[in-house]
Formats: sequence, C-alpha cells, structure tokens
Amino acid sequence: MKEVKLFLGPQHPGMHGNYSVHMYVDGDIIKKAYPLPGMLHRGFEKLMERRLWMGNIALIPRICVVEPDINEMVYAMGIEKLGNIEVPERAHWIRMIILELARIAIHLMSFGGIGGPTGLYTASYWSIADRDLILDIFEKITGARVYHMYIVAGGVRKDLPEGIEEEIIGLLDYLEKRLPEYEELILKNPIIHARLKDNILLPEEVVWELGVTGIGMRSAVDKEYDIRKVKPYARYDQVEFDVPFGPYSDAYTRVSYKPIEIRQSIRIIRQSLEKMPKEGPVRVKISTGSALRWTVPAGMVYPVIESARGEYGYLMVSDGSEMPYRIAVRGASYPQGLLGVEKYLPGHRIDDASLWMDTMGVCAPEIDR
Amino acid sequence: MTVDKSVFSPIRAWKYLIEKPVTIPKKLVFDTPREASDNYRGFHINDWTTCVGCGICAEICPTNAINMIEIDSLEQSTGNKPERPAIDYGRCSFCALCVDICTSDSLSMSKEYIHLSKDADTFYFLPESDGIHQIDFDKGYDRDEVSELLDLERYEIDETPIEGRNESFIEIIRGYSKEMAIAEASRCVECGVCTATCPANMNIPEYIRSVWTENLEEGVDYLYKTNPLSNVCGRVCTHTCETACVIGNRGTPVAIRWLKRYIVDNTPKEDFERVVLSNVSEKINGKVGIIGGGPAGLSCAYYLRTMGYEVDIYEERALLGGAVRYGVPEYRLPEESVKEDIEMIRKMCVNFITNTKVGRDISFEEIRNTHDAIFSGSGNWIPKKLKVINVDHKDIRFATKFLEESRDYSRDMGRMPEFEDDIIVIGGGDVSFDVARSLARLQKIKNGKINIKFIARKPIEFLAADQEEVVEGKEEGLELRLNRSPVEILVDENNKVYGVKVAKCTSKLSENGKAKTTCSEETEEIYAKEVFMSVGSDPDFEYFSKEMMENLEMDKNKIIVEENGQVKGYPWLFAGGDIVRGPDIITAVADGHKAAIGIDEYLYNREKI
Amino acid sequence: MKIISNNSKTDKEDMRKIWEKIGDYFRANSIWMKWYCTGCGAIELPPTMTSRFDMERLGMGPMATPRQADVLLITGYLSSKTLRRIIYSYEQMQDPKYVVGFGSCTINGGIYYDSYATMKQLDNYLPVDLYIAGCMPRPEAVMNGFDTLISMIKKGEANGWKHYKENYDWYSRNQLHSLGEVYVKDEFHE
Amino acid sequence: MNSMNSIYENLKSKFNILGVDYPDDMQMAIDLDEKDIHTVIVYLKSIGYTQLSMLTCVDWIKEGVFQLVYIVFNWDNGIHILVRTKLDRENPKFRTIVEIYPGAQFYERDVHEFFGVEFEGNEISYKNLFLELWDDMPPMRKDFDPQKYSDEKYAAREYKSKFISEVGGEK
Amino acid sequence: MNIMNFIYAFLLLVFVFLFQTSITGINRKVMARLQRRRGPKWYQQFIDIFKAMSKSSTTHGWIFDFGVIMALGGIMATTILIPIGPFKAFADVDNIFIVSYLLAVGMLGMAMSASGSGNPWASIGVSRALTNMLAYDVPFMVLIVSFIYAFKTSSLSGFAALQQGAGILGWNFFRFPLGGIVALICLQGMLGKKPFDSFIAPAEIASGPMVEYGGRHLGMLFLLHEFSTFIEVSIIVHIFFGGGATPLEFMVKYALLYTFMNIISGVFPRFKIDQAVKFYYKVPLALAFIQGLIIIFTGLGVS
Repeated sequence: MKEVKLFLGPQHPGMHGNYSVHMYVDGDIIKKAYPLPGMLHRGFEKLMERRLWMGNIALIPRICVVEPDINEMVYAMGIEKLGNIEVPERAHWIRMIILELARIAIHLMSFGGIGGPTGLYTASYWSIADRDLILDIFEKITGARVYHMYIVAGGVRKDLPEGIEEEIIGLLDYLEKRLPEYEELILKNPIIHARLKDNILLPEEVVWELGVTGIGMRSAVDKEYDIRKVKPYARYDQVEFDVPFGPYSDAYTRVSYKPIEIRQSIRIIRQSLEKMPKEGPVRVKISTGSALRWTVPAGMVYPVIESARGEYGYLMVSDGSEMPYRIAVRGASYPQGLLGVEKYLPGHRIDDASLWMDTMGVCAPEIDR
Repeated sequence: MTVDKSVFSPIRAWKYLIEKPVTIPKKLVFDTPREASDNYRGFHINDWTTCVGCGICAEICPTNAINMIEIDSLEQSTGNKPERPAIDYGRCSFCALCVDICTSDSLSMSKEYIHLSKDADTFYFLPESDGIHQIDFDKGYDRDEVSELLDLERYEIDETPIEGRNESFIEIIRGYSKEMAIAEASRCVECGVCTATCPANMNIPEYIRSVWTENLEEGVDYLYKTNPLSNVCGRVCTHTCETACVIGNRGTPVAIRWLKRYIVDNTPKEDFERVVLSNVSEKINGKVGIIGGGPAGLSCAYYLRTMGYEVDIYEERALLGGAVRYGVPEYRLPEESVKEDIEMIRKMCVNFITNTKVGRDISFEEIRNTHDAIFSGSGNWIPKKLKVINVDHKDIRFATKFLEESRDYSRDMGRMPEFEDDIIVIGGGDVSFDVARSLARLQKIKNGKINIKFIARKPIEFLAADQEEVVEGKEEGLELRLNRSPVEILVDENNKVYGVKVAKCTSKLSENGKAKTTCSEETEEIYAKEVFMSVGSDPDFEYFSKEMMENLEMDKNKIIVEENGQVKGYPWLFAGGDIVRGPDIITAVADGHKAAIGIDEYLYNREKI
Repeated sequence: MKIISNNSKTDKEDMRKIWEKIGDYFRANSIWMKWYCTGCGAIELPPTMTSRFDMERLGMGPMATPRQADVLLITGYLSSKTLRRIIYSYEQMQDPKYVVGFGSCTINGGIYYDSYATMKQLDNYLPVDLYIAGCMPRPEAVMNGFDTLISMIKKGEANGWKHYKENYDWYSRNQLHSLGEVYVKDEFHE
Repeated sequence: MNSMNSIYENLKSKFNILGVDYPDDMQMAIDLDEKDIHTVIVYLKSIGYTQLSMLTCVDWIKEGVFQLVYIVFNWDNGIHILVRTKLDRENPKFRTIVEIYPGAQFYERDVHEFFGVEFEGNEISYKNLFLELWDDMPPMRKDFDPQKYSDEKYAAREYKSKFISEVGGEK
Repeated sequence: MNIMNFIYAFLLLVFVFLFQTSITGINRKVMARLQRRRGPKWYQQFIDIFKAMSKSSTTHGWIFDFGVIMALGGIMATTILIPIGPFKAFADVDNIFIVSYLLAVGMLGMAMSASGSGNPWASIGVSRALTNMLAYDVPFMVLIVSFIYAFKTSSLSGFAALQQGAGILGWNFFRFPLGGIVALICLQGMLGKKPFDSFIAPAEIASGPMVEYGGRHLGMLFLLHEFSTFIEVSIIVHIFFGGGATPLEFMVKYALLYTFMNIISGVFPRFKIDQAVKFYYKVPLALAFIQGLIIIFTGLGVS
C-alpha cells in the first residue's frame, strides 16, 4: 500500500510552537517520521557572542518561550561559577521562588494543555487562565509577564515588592484548591484513560539511548533523577520535597506526574517563604565598573539545572572579555524532539502524534535556538 | 495508585455553569486597560530637564534600539550633550537596561503598554516626560540601588598619610596600583561628554579604555594626540572633565586625571619615548619662534615639531615650564614629572633658549626677523591687587613670587624663602591654597608648627578652588576663615602690617547658577605678622612695541585672537595661554595646539602665494 | 487610548458599495485567526484566547487551516524558514485577509536585528494592516489591537490584501531577494 | 571534590590525559588527544556516565583549532565530565560516536551545520537541519559576521518619523 | 401536495436556520460558561456564517463544488420532512428511513466533495467520518428496527404521537431506558461531538474534511452543519422525548436536549477512531440488542 506523506506542523493545531514533523503514514499508522526544526532558529548562540554579559539578559529568556526563567538561572549560574561569585542568601531563596513559580506555570499549562491534542478544551481554558494568575505575580515581582529578565548574575535584579509574600501564599492556596478539580476533569476521565494509558511508552533503554531527562526519565527508570536532588543548586538542599518516579512510563504516568510536581513546587515555595532571610542584600556585582565593562574570568563551565522538561544547561566559555566567547545551549527536549521523533514516533497512530509531542515534552524554541 | 476513573468525575466541572466567569470585563480591557504593576516595563519616559544626553542607554541597549538625536533647541554645556535618546519600538525588547544604567536618572518606564498603528514610523519615538501618546501614566519600572549598573564610588588611590604630609614637599598622591587603575577605568562608560568639555578635547574615553584593556602604549599615543604635557596634566589639571563626567551625576566622577597619570607613570620609559617620538617629522622649511616656555609654548612647540617646523623657545628663567615649573608646588607636581615632559620635547630637537627675556635680552623685532611666525605664550606674572586700604604696602607678598622661591627651594635650587610664623593668606583659588599649603610645609619644617589663617569671601561650596584642596588644606592645619571679605590691611604706627580687617559676608546661589555674595557692615580684625595675597595675576606685554600695543585688540588685559590663535592684524603672530584666556594649564596646552595648527595653515598658505 | 495612524484614509470618500459595507460588518465581527505560532509572541495568545481575556467575545477564534482563516498573526520574529511557509499560507488564505504584526521583531527586527536567520521588516514581504507594539504585547494590547483591526475593517481601511495584489511584483521581488527561493523544499533534510 | 580526584587518578592511570580543569565542584574537564576520545568515552560510559548531555564545538580562531566538547553525565553521583579535544580548523574531520551514544546523531549534525566539522560514519550529519538554503560559511564560526549577512539579505527599516525632520538629524 | 406545501417548506427552512443557529450561538455561550469565560455574542454564529459567505473561495475542481451543493441540497431536502411538533410541511413523508437515507446522501455528498479537494488530511477525515457513521448507525438501526417492530410505525410524528398524553414518564426515553441511553450515545456520534469527533479533530488531522474549505464553500458547510444538527436532534426528540404537542414544546425539548449533549461534549476528550468504533460495537450495540430483545420478547415498556 502506498504511503501518504503528511505534514504535522508548522501550522497545525496539534503542534505546539513552530515545529514540523513529516510523517509517512499507512492508513492511520505512522511508518516514518522526520523532524523538521529550524523554523524558530534565530542564531542565539551567535548573537550572544555579540552582546555584553549583562546585555544578554535581554536575549536569553527568549531561548525557551514557555519557560524563560530557567535560561536566566543557568546563565547566571554559569557566570557565578566562572567568576567565583557568592550570591547573597536572600537572592538564592528569591530565585527558588521564581523558578518554582515558573515550574508551576509551565506544568499547569502542559497539564491543562493535554486538552489540546485530546480535545478536552475545557481543561486548557482553565489551566491557562489559572496560569495567568501566576503571570500576574511575576508582573508584580519582575515588571513583565513573560520575559522577566529578573534572575541576573550575582543575585536578582530587584528585591521583592512589599506584601508579595501574602499574594503568593494566596495564589498557592487557590491552586491547591483547584488542583483536585483538574484531576477530576483530566486524570479521572475515562476517555483520558483510554487515550493515554499504555500508550506512547518510553522504556528505560530508550531513555538511555536518546538521553531523555526530566519526567520522562524519572517515570521510566524508577530513580529520583532530578538535578535538584542529584546536584542541588540555589538552596534546594535546604528544602524538603519529593520527586515522583516510577518504573513504567506511559503517557498517562507522565501526565499524572505534573500535578504531583506542582504540589511539590508549592511545598518548596512555602518553605522558601518561611526560610528566606527577611532582609539583606539580593545582589552582588559580578565585576568592577559599569555594566558596559563587566568582565568574566576566562574559563569553560557547564551549569545545569532541572527544567520542567529535564536537564537544561549551557556550555559557557569566556575569554575574559566583556562578551561571552561561546555559549552552547542544551535544550532539555533536544533528544526526544529530534532523534526521539525520528526513531520512536513511527508505529504510533496519527491521533497520537501530537499527544506524543505533548507528553514527551517537546519545546520547539529550545531545540531551534 | 488507586484506579480512579469514573464517567461522573468530569461531570463535576458542570458546577462552573452557574459560577461567575474569571474573564476580565471588557471595560478593563478596552476602555481603561488594566493598570500594570508598579514596576512594569512599559513605554519609555525621559525627563529632558535632567537628561544629559550622554548616550549610555544607546550604548548598553542589547537591541540597538536607541539612537541619540541631536536637538537644535538644546545647548551644549558642561556635562551635557544636546542630544536626546529616541527609541525604536521596532527593536526594543523592554529589558530596561537603559533605565538601570541611566547616568542622570532621567530615563524610566511608564505603565503604558498599548500602541497600535498601521504606520510603522510611529514606532520610532522620542520619549519625553509624557509618554508616547502624551497621556499621563504612572511611572513603572525605575532603577534602584539593586538594579544599578554603574559603579558609583571611586576606587581609592594611594595617598601619603595625612600625618606628616605637611612636613615635606613629597607628592601627596602616589598613584593607582594596576588593579585599582583597571577597576577605576572600568567605571567609565565612554560617553565622551568629558571630551567636549576638556579645553584640549583630549581623547579621554579612548585612553581610559586603553588602561582597561591594559594597552598603555596605545594610551600614550592617545594622550600625545592632544596633550604633550600629559605627565604634568596627569597631576595638576583642573580636570573640568571630571566635573562633566556623567558618572558624577549620581556618584563620584571617574578619576580621569589619575588614570592619565597612571598611563604616564606605568608605561616603560623606552616604550613611552618610542611612541612619542614616532610622531616627529623630518624638518621642513619653516621656523617658528616661541616666546615663553610655559605650557602653551611647549605644547605649540611639540605640535609644530610633529608637523616638521623648526622651533626656538625663548624663556626668561633658567628652566622651561613656566607656570608648571614655577607656579605649582612640589607636593602636587614633583620636579621629576615636569622634567620628563620637557625632556621629551627637548628630545624632539626643539631649541631651548633659556635665561633670555624677550624685550630685555633679545628684542621682539629680532625674533620677528629670524622666524617665519611667532607664538607668544608669555603668561601672567604680574600679581593683581585687591582694592583694599593699604594694599600697596611694601610688606604684602604675592603668590607668583613666593611660589617661585618656594619651588626653587624644594628642588634645591634656592634657599628657603623668608616668612613669619603667623601668616594670613587672602585668596580663594587654587593658587592661594598652593601658597597657603606651601607656607604650612615651610613653617612645619622651620618651626615645627603651623599658624596660617586663610581668608576668603565665599563659603567652602562656592570657592573657586578645588574641593580637594580645601579638604586637604584643612587636614594639613590651615585655619580657614571663610565668608570674610578684606576691607583693610592693618598697618601699625611702625608701618608694619599686623593684620587684616574683614567684613562678614553671606553667599547664596543666584538664578544664573552662580554664587552671589553680599557683605555686611559688620567687620572684624584678624591679626598676623605677615599677609600673602593671591587673587590672580596679569600679563606682562613689555616686549611688544608701543605701536603694537596700540593696535592690539585687548579685553581686560587679554589679547583677542582668532579661533586658531592668530592675533588680529598680525597674521604672523599667534598667542595663547594665560595672555589670551587662561586660567589653567590644560587651556594653555589646548591653545598651543590650536596655534600650532593655525601656524601651519598660515605658513602653508603663505608659501602657496 | 486607541491610536490609529493619522494617515489612514478617514477623510477620503467612502467608495464602498452598500453590500460591501454589509460584508465588512460581518467580516469585522467574525475574524478567524490562523493557528500558527510563528514566534515568541504566540505565548501571549493562549491567555488571549482562553478564559482570562476571552477573545471570542470579539467574535474571534483560531482556525486550523489557512483556507478558513481571515487574519494572519505574525507573532514576532520570522526566520527565513518560517517566512517561506508564511508566504505560502498567506497566499492560501481567502480574500479579504488581514495581517497583524506583533511586537518589535516584525517592525524592525527587534532583538534579532543582527541575526543571520531572521528578517527585519515584515511589510517588505507581506502587507501589514496593523502593528502592535511590545515585546511581546500583553493580552490587553493584543485585544485592543484586534479591536482596532475590527474598526479598521468596518471602515474599509484594512486593505492590505488589495495592496498585495496590486504590488505583487514588488513583494515577490523582496521575497526572492531575502529568501533566494520561496519554494519550500521539504524533502531536503530527510 | 575527592571523588573527582579519584576519577581523575583512575583515568590518568589508563589514558594519556593532556590537561584537567575543575570548573565546578561537580564537574571535571579533561583534554585529550583526538585519537583517545573514543576509548575514553567508551570507558566512561562503562563506569556509569550513561548520558551524553551534549556535544558541541568551540571555535578558537586564534589558535586555528576547533575544540569538540563531549559532556557526559553520571546521574548516580551527579558528576559531569567535559571531554575535550582539538581539531585542526582547516580540515575539521572526526569520527562519529553514534555507536557509543546513539543520541549524538543530531548533536553531530548540529556541529556540522554550524561549524562545518565532518563526522565520518554519521552520513546523515552532512544534511542541514536548521538552516534552509544556506548560502554562506557555517554561521557559528568566529569569522562569520551575522550583521553583515543580515544587512545584505534583510534590509533594516528607515524611519520617516516627524521628529527627525523637526528637531534635528539622527546621529 | 400543493403550492402551499412548498411555501411552508421554505418557511420551515428559514425557521430551522434561524432557530438552530440561535441555539448554536447560545450553546457557545453555555460552553464558555463551563470554561469559566463569557463567550461570544449569542448571534455570533449568524455573523460567522454570513462572513464566510461574503468571502472569496477557491475551488478544487467540480467534484469539490458539486459535492457541497449536493450535500446541502440533500440535507435541505431532508429538513423539510422533519415535523416541528404538530406542524409539517408535507404530510406523511416523515418516515425515518427516508430521513436516514436523505441524510446519508448529504453526508456522502460532503465526503465526495472533501475527497475532491485532494488534501490527505481531508481524505483521512472523510474516511474517519464514514467509519464513524457506520459505527453509530449499527446500534441505532438495531434500536429503531425494534421500535418499529413494537410500535408498528416508522414515521416520526407517529412515534411522537404515541408518547403524548402520558406525561413525562410516557416518553420512550423513560419507558426504554437502555434504548434511551443508546440513542443519546448515538446522537453524540451523529452530531460529531466529543468524544466522537475524531473526524474533525483539529489537533490530529487539522479539521479533517473541512481542511480545504474556505469562504463560500465553508459557509455552505456551516449551513449544512446547522441543518443536519437539526435533523439529528429532532429525530431523537421525536422518537424518545415525545416530540411536541405544540411547536413551542418541541422547541424547548429540542433546546434542552441539544444543550445537554453539548455540555457532555464539554467535559470529555475524544476517542481515537478505532476506539470509537470499538466502543460503539461494544456498549451501545450490546445495549441496543438487549433492548431489542426485551421489546420483542417481553414487550416491556411497549404498554
């Protein structure tokens, strides 16, 4: 039988972001699949070499649109490691609050986002509206909704505004109240069970073969493989939280981990608000002089953090001048988004293609850079 | 995990059929869009009254969105460029780095965030205090000390400790260490406001950059492009550049003078010489005579030599340098430094004819006849006198003469000048502090204690002298009697000066930004054995012929010249330095440079004819 | 609050026929946008579409295919690779069709002004009916933008599609200059 | 730090390591000759460094070399090892590691596309992935000027705003 | 049959269009509520249809054009057979088989047209739509056949008349609860609402059959959709909810039933097409058989 060629994306409602997969299908079964990235390629790595260390903070959040803060954090960590800079205590905790709020935001979006490929739009409408409340908090703290440019090398850009703690706690309370409703709607939905259970498997060998990290890895290898646990950054070693893990990774498990992680993030934020020093400096200068002449000592380092999709890191090289020499981005979804699509999307049905992209966590901008 | 699926569980979502939606009402979207948060990064606003047009916002902008637009209605002034930033919203990423780095605190962002248009040109806009649509919005994002991107505090320079400083003429400032110099240089933002303010228009940002990049040879090259007395100016310049420095708007200005000095002090001598002498050209047909070996003359000589002219300098005193060598005390400008600078000029094969006073040892006409052009930078050496009673008393001493003596003493070329152990210094400018502080040192050396009263009309903040001088003078034991205007020199029956009668004054800032001083009837008497007066000086034009004196256009004892230093009516005569405008070394250097260019042009044109 | 450019043709006599006016009324109140997230501005579209801002109040909604869509949202930067596909999509759309440029990148390249992969001026390649300032524009700004677009359509001012037809040569010359080839070679990488 | 020292000692006893660097207390960077890369990576994989986090390249144009950086990660002890080697910039060729880490396939394609390094044995890496109809040198090389390329291809806007003519010229 | 019948038929069409489109519009608001938002204006659906009609459109060959017209014609022809309460344009032709047959003509016309567009997504969508039709038709026909057997009538108004007078409990839905459930499940499939909308699934096959339609073609498709929705819901209202003694009663029942189906659709995702077929052949078909056996052998509920 003749194979039909189909384009999943870039302008396909099932595709999140400007990404494309070419599928050769036989009936409803995908026989071959080729990822086609690069629609969002902007040459970040080149552009970063042409901007000041400080000026790059405008650029880096844009590498991953849905979760910008991790970029700022990795970049800041890299500079701090190269320059041996000690970040003030309070800044560490503020960073954790920001990062975890961001994690909630993206998990909420992708948890409700499962409504997109499956047709449960109500979930998407709810989750994005609730995510917007987090963006409101971000706006109050950082001055922008999406691209915060808040975590900078040496600390954070501004201290927390007054009274924001109560607002954050209020939001967390609200989310805790809402989460069961999401679970009723999504996780307990029999048709979601029918669609996701035992579908889109990710066996342990595949994890190691591709280099998948994050929820996908943890749900498959039954180990607590989370950068926050394995090599804690900021003050993750001083808060208590659990990371969900398990031995069997199907689409349902991966989706069901998201509310669990949201709850753990809420727990981390609550502890952070409690343990954080109530005042004190939040930023140290990374270098002498004006920002036009901030330099970072020469060296090469690979700072890495846990994003919502897994290990996220930059290879940062400095030659001691006022601009980075080279920054290479390891997008967390690079393995599953390229080799994963090519090797493991075939065999699934067309119906599952966008579900595959969704539950594997493929984020186009961080692949394209 | 408990198995939990039920057809009925999703149906619970139906409860939202009767609950209120979370949608933001249309009114809050369209009529009065929701107010953004307090530090929202909306559109830019710029307070034009505080903006200095430094252009740092354009410099830091990671998107190249900011262009500086020249505004015709604004005027260039110290520390102020007639330019204002225009922002391209086809570029801007709303990162607010421009706000964080704004040197004058004028740029900030409002809570306004809606601009829609079919016309792309409207997205390029010149922010003023009222936003893009001339609608008042609250201020959004603004810089605070955490988000600060400038380094506002000056890095400590190594100084001689205060104790014992007044016991000798050893230089106070020891200079920057390498780390400190680089740190200080990194504070510079390369705006170039200083360049416009510097009389010599030195390439300040460039040489500071060369300190930062540790390429001092390049720095020397930049220095000598506009100033051949870098060693001197690295120590005693009046540094109007630092007054203008935009970092000074919110912090302490970059120590431009000390960085210049750092370059000179830390470049290896042979490199220094190589760089400087590489500019010298082969001699061409043309000979210029220079009257006065002061900064103006030396500068003129240097640049004439780089252009290839033969140069003779006529100097009245035994050593070249003029005010530099005879007017500035050793503790500020050590002999070594002056020597180095002058030696460098001598090495360029400039003829130094010392101990030759024009008009006395050689006539002006003779110089005129043997040279193609003349540059005069003879300087101000005749002291001015205050209009007070008994001012013509023979025992009153004046700054120029005393400084000369004291300088000769400190370089072991003369004996210690005479002075009493109880002295009043009348003044207010830098020179008067030079006098007072030199006297203090001499007193300390001679008597072991200091007794000097310093009288000035104005309070500290309005004194003409550098604030540093005032502070250091105080530290060294001067007794400041400010806000007092002398009205009479007290002379006793033996015709001996015994003090000064002063009127009490008050000063306040007037509308034009200058201090206005008014003195009351109330007087007091301050007693001392000797009075030094240092209230300025006048030029000595003895060497000009009578006819010339009549023809020269003068304004308050200053010769009026063309932009290039050419004296009106005498195309072969150029003048510069104190006899033209004063009041400081760097102006003289600048005049010398300009005159050199003017002379070159004049001679070139003459040859053509 | 709403600023529409001054040089739009408000003062020009309204030449539309009555049925065109009626058609414009319907077209203004039911704008379907094409579901294509071209750039990072797309991240503010979900909030705009969903419950918090509820774009459907304006009669707008996403559509899966270019044939059904009325408005093409260029949500930010356009890499040359995307631009090829955008041109394809635009030409597939049915008249009348509108283009809205989101944020800095569509106007003058934005933060990617020196990137080798992104274009700077959208209106060199496609006729743009409205630009929205911001990087990226907030949902409120987006909503106001749509509102402005609606009133422009009602007044018959959103005529980019006519302009595209009339100046097709100019546009296609620009497209060819920047892209080399507009033709999408989808197989090249497989 | 101790554990990293022991890893280093261990590696040193087996391989010829040209240099070592500790950028962080959970990271180690080792420099190798290009012929040793494969054996070291195989060895590292066998002792627990089962994940290839990244493979990328740095262009040291002044030295005339490309530096390949393989970052491998051991999830159990949280240590990243940066395995580095230098290639001649004029004729950059290397052998693929796809048979060791299959995940390297697209990283190698990436490096080929942006630096022009060829990986023998990974045929697919010769095809461009991100850039369509690319017509210049590999763009991540240091001697490539993106501004120039961009200006030639994509014209910048020339604004005709009112204030430019009203208050003065653009500087 | 005289000229009045045709005038009635025309008025009926106009009425159905206005009524069903308004109901759709109101239901969009209801769905919006469920999603915690306000939703569009109630007459938005009219604007959408007229807008689509006012736009230009591309043709992909005569099959593409003809299919749409054929589908619309077929569906409109079906619509005029549907009684609204006691009102009928043509007496005695509201036979369930005629209705089903004409409905299928409409569906096939659309399938033909969509295939004519040549877009692979459309082909997949069409094949899914037809599969879907096959899936829900089997249990539904089993049910209908047993009803015809029990009530000895095959006309819609006949079914309705039999239930009237006995109050709410006299409705077939309550007399034959198993059958009622099967009918609702099948109705969900007929309407193409979730969980049985895999043939238009935007996230999977980019709206499936509609992928190449734009402008006027799309407008006709929308009309088609409104009319076929009306037919499908009406059938169920007549057979299971007692039709209407007055047009108003019918309209109220109709609106409630349609809204109910819609809010069910709002909280469920969609089945994959193979799952949908499996589901229909498992649960509703079994239930339909059981219901049929009960009717045939025990007569329970037939009274």
